Amino acid sequence: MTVEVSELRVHYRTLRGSVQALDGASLEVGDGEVMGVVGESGCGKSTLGKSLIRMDGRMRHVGGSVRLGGEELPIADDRAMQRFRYHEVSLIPQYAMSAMNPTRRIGRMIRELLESRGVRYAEVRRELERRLELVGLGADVLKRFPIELSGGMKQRVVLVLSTLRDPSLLIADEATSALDVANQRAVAEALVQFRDRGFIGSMLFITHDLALVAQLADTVTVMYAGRSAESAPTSELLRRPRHPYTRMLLSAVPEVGTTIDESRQEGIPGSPPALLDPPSGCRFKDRCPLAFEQCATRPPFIEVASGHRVACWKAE
Amino acid sequence: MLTLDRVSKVYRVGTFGTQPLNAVRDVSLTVPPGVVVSLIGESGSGKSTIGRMVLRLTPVTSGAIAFDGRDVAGLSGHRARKGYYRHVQGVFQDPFSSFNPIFPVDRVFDMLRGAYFPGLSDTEWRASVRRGTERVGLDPGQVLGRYPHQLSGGQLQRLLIARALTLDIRLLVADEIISMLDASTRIDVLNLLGDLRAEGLGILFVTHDLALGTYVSDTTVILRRGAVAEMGPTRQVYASPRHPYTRGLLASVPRMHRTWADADAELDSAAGPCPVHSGPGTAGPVEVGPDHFVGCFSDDACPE
Amino acid sequence: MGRYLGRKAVLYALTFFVAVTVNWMIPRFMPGDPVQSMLGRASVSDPQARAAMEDHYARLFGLDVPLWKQYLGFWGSLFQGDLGTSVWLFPTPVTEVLLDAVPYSLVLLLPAILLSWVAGNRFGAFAARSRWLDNTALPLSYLLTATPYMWLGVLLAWGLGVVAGWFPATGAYSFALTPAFTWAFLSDAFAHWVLPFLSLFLVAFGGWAIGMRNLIIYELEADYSAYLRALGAPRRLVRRYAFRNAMLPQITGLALQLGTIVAGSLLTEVVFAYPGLGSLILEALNNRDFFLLQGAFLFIVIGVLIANLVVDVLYVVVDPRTRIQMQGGA
Amino acid sequence: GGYPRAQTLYTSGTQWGPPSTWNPLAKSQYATGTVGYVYEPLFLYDPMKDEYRPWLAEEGEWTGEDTYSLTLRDGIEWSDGEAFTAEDVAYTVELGQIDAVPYSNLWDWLEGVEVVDERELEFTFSEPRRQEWANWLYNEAIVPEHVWSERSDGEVVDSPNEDPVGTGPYAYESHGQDRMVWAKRDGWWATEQLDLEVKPEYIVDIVNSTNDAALTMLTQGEIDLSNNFLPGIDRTLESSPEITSYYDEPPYMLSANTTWLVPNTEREPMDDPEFRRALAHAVDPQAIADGPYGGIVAPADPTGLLPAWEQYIDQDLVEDQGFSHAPEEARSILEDAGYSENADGMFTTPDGDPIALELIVPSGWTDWMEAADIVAESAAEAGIDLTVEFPDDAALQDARATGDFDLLFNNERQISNTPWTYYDYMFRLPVQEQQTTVNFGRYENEEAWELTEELARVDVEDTERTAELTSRLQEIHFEEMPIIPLWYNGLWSQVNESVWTNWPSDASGTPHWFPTTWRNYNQMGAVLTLTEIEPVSG
Amino acid sequence: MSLDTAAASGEGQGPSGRRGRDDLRFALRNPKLLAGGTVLAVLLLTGLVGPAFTGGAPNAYVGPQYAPPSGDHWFGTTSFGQDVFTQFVHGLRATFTVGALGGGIAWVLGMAVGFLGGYRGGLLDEFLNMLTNIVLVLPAMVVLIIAAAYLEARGLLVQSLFIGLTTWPWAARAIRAQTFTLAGREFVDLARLSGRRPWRIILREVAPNMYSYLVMSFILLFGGAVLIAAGLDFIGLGPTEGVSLGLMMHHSVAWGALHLGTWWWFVPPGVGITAVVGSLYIANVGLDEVFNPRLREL
Ligand SMILES: Nc1ncnc2c1ncn2[C@@H]1O[C@H](COP(=O)(O)OP(=O)(O)OP(=O)(O)O)[C@@H](O)[C@H]1O
Ligand SMILES: Nc1ncnc2c1ncn2[C@@H]1O[C@H](COP(=O)(O)OP(=O)(O)OP(=O)(O)O)[C@@H](O)[C@H]1O
Ligand SMILES: [Mg+2]
Ligand SMILES: [Mg+2]
Repeated sequence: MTVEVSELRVHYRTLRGSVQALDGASLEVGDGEVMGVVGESGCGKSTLGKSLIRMDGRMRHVGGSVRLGGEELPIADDRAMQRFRYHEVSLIPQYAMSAMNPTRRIGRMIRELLESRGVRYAEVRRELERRLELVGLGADVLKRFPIELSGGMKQRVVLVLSTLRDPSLLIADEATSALDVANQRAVAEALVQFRDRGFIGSMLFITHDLALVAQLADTVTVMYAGRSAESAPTSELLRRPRHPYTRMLLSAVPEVGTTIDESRQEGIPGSPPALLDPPSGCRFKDRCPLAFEQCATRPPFIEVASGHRVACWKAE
Repeated sequence: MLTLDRVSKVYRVGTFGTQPLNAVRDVSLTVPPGVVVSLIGESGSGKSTIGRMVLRLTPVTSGAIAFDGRDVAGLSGHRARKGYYRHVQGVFQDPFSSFNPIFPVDRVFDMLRGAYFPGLSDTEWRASVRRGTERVGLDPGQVLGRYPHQLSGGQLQRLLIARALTLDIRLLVADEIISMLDASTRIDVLNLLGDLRAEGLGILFVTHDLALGTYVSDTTVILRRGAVAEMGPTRQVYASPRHPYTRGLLASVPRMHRTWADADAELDSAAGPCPVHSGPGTAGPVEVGPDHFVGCFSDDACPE
Repeated sequence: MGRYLGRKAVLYALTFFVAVTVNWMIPRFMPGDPVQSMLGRASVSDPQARAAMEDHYARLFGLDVPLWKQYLGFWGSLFQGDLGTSVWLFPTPVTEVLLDAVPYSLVLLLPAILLSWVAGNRFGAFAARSRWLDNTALPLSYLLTATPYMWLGVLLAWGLGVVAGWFPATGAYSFALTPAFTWAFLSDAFAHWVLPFLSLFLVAFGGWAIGMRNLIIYELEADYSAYLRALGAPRRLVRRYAFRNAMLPQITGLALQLGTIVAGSLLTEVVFAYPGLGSLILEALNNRDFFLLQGAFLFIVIGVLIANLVVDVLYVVVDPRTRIQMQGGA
Repeated sequence: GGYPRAQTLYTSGTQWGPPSTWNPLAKSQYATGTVGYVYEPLFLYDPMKDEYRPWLAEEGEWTGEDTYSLTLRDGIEWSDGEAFTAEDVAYTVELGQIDAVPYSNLWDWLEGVEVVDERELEFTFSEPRRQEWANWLYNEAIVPEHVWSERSDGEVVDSPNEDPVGTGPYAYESHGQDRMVWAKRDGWWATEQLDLEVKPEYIVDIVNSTNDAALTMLTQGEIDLSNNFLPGIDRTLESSPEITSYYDEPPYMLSANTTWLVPNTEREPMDDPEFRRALAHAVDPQAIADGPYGGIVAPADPTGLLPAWEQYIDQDLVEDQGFSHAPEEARSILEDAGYSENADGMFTTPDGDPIALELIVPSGWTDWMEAADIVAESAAEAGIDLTVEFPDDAALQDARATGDFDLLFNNERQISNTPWTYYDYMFRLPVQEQQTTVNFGRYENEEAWELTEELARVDVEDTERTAELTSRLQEIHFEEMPIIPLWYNGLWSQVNESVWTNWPSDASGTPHWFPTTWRNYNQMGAVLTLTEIEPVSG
Repeated sequence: MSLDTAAASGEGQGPSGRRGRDDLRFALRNPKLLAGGTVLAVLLLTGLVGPAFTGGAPNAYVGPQYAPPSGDHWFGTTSFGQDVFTQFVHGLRATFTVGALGGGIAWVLGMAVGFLGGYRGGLLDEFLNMLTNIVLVLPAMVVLIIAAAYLEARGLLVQSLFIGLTTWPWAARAIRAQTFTLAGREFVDLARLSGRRPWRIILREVAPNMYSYLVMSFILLFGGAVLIAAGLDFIGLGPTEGVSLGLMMHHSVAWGALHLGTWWWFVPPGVGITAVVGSLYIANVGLDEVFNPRLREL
């Protein structure tokens, strides 16, 4: 099912005022598509992910909407969202290492979770074991405690558990960041495989690793300071980035094998704006080499080529 | 300048320290001036332990670490240690926890003053701190006097390097100094390291990220379970990795312009037998090319 | 697991050794002479007759040999379960005196400890449920833990005992009864038990409630709770998990608090003239009966150590983390 | 099974720990009533009438200067059915040969005992200490030879004697942590021979936990007779009609012993009789009786002799030389003796040294602690600098025994058949390194000690000679003031009459025995109280 | 009071957050801290200046016996005619003294052992840990009863000392754990690399980072010391001279106040202790909420 996030604005309440962590994020994920969401730390990636499934007490939905297969998700209404969670929208958290109750055997925890959501464990048991096998785990992990598994195994168990109800939308927030490269690859490939087999509808793959996105995402959304900056099919984005931020971000990532002596790469000068009281207009303007007067107004997030949207006055 | 000769580290863990844990095994390497040596390996492979041993934060179990030919472990007494730290300094992974959160960032400088520059007047000292800060590309007015949480990770890491530069250091141990940073700031810090190298600083650069390892380093050391799997000039190790472990690592690194499947295919072609056991059968790594050493394939591909 | 428990056992053995040694030392290096105090009560006025008796008893209690011999002898007889003879209740062996008193203390302590633990934990978990509850229940619990055991005892004895007359305020059972398995006796013993139990229970209850409340908040913020909630698990399940996990530190807490509660029970027994170890210790003190005092102390220490060991074992059983770490896994 | 309330007497105030021995020789330990209820002495001494009541003995008589002959009652049986004979008495006396037996000093002046026949014995003395002998005769209980002779010397003293076989009206029923229960026994000899019958079927003696608990139980009718010291009892006595004591007005209680202020006569300036006399005039016992005691004790006679010895108090002497609270008098005594006041109005010694005395009282003995404060205050009034210290009891006992103190309170001597016990305490010589029972002030006066020794030898019937000697002793006391009598401690005794009535009181028509269960008081007739009380519902 | 809880909640001090100022702001808004602090301050003030106002010795007989509270004697009088209020005020002072001294001694010991063990690690740590555990398992109160029973002179100081000597372990344990994590932090390594001496590092780098935690330990130790002292006093093992709230209870019960219905004699000391300790505890939760962001918004 397609997911449409339009102009989503979610703020954090703090003593010092509201942090405008998400202030006009838009994206569209087609059915069966994996969308990578990238951006600097603090640009609101996790906030976006959380907003789509469960907002915590300090988050406030200020505006914008989320549609899942045409139906509006009641993201601000904790109770109404309950119906969608897990069955429709699911999550692989970054903290997979600690996502499972440390004192319950994994199988039992899964059973209790499923039954509390009205699913008979016995009915899905076989499927569960099959999927575990798909990610290279034996059924015996169900009899173990989380602490008995390595990080990569835990991440995979969480992957299987989160997708067991075949959710239409899966949010994977930094799902592989804590793993070493070999495990990262295994989990990422498993995710793609699950999508291919139809266990997962669409997927938002949140990460700060552009190279990883390049490996598995169909489309990419680049976020900056709570807003979508650019969104395009992966190869398009890598080859023809339109937003100056995207371009600078790409040029700051050295490829394996390049050395400083061959090609010195440069970072983005300055740092992202504080979201407590962000500047008006384009939020990137202070760091942007192309900035001009018009940047004082907020650039719209418009389509500049098929499936390629950019929020920049200078992007053609 | 810095040489490690068959250095091993055994941690004692478990009840009453009864269980030995071989964190580092027989590692030998050198860091000459103006050279960046990267230590690369997965989590727990002993990278940090090596760094800490060089910094004398952890005692060596066996083997010798020498700086300018003087045994580092033999430096006894507060004075000798102070003398060592004048030339050898470290920067660590987490910029936030490298600063005492409740004091302004200047404190990292001030700590040095007491030990190394007791004679300096306030103005002289402030000037030297400013100079150091500017040298790492920071605006002293913007960073000094601030609290750690008010600065970005990149700024903090640079401050820490600046701190080290206040002394006349010749060797910097950089332990994963970029892994907590954003892509865009990483490159700045790496560039800074490159500049320092050009000024003749020797750097022991610890990382688990291969892509970044290649960017600055001259020599790459791939560690596996505490032992050297492969070691050689960076270019060569990446171009023709001999150890299956190195190859596996390279194949798993996500790259922007090449898929995993392609990488697998490419790397598969370069396979070969364990040079240690097919060759002279010594215990240590075997030289397979100019300055290119490969350790025993151990466990998976090697009978041993 | 074996190694972990082995380590614990070594610790407890050492503790026991230290306890015994300290226990042996204190009375011997402090003023006061048990024989004198024993004879102080005998109305023997003639100095010579008294001197003869002193000799006799000093020999009897083994106080006439060098200290190191006394110390070794102390260990020797300890291993034979012989804690010496009570001075105050001469010639009853200390062990016998203690065994007579211990049931009373246990009857008071065990329910108080266990019930307060269970109820306090439940209440604490319950209080963490809402802000309002939290803001009322929490200060109350704090006041309860801040209440000195004996004062609560005094208040209860006065309010419910003397003024209201609902419960007898002293003793373990009516003097008109002899212990027997009859309804009359049991209900009477129960009525006597209520107030001392209550004062122990309430104070401990407050402590557990607070502990649980803090822990459960901590657990509810833990990653696994967040994950469960994100997957739409009902509050009930999340709370159940949080509660269960919060119980684990409370188990260790139980071991740590045992000493305090035992001390509290001593005070309570004194207030209610309940014939347990507390009353015994007080009397032993007043009568300089250092054999009895040592015995009582050892009894308590051994009790606390055993309880600790039980808790330790229990902990290993209920918390897979410790168990697996001990097997050298993960 | 239970003990029917109407037939059971509940007592408390004697047993301070679970009953642990029923051995009458374990004088400090034996369960309340072991002597009196089970074991009985040869005579009872009634201090109210100063009269000896033949008990197991039928009569006793000094047949010569150094010989005493004793006749036993006929037809007394031990509770196991064996006959009570002269052998038992001789055996009991012989036990004194064992060092650890409390009356081992008997054999210092007793030479031998001879069984004449079943009921007759003859005692020969190396030194006929008649008062002390009388004391022995009523104080010590006779034990059955047929049971005890099987025991070793050690066992005689240390055996708990769990199954006591006695001649008395009660038998062991049961005991627990907090109680001792006696049951009435059939076939007590006195029922037949003296027409005496103890009324309670059961006596439950309650182990004291605290006086407070006893007070609660007394007012709730759970205790019939409480011999606890119950502070504030005066208020209860006034407000609750069912709770009574011997007198119905202050001091409510009979007197049991005297509390003295004991100066250490080895220390300056307490070595000066004048100073001690001044001190005696300085203290204010009335304030103590009214203050901390709320009137339940009475200030002592200047002689300190208990009311029971009233006949021996030389009133003229008291009139003449006695003392009372008179700070001015105290000052003038001091001035006359060469002491002088310093700038603060405090006295210094004739040598000009400052005087700073310390009165020690065991910590926790609240009434005494309060009393000590009063003493300090009144001493200050008379210009004597006196501070109060509350060391731990054990520490105090050490200090007391070794003479390492200035002043302390003491009340070691109870009421007895003779003022000899009183003066024995005051004047006993020689002073030893450790003074554990008597003469803590280490006062040395050969004359007084000789008089005391002589008093010991006077026949108890010879009241005239006794009075003569005591009068002389009182004179020395007043002149030298080795101890300063303060107040009479009560024979704490309060009863709740809701179950048992006809308790001893000073009213006419009531019995006049001591209403107490304290040790050694049964021998003074307290046991007879049990034959007098009446159940309310009966 | 569960100590583990404190340990568990104390650990959440990340380097993030705008510490100092924020803390103050939270502190001023925290009702628990305010309420606890106010009660405590009032009591402390009463204990400090009260004796000067009530005048006279606490044990002096100043009035009628058994007088119920009235204008003359706010809290009534004892069975001796002592003014309960005067005693109460002096007792409060003693209570604070014992708390501060006993708690303080335990605190210092706990810190010494905790810092040393946590920072140095190794055999020394093993040993200290062992010691800590031993003292921890021994029931402090019982040890104190035994020790106090044999003490010749019992005063506030000795009592505090003994309490301090027996109650430090849990603080040491908690401080050790904290130190252990902090000592692993990189700024400590950096301080080492800066040629600092261990004790300076502990005092200047490690300790300031746990100040909230140290404050809370002190509070808990203070409260514990007060309660233990009250317990000892109550069974008659308190200071042999002077007044304390525990001794007041002891005397009131010993002199039959319970039965005689002179509630004004035994209620105030208990209320005093409960108020002191309770307000401390409640202020402590307040502090915890202030210092520990996790608890802030709940
Ligand atoms: N609970 C909160 N209260 C206040 N501000 C918050 C909270 N959580 C996040 N923020 C702020 O909201 C912004 C977005 O945070 P978010 O976690 O979504 O970033 P992110 O893109 O996921 O970053 P990272 O890559 O570091 O995970 C940040 O500026 C962050 O400081
Ligand atoms: N102080 C210590 N005591 C015991 N074992 C230790 C200690 N420090 C490290 N180790 C162990 O030594 C091994 C090597 O650790 P080290 O920190 O050097 O690894 P690393 O390569 O730096 O890993 P990472 O990438 O996670 O930082 C690990 O197994 C680790 O658990
Ligand atoms: Mg994030
Ligand atoms: Mg590391």
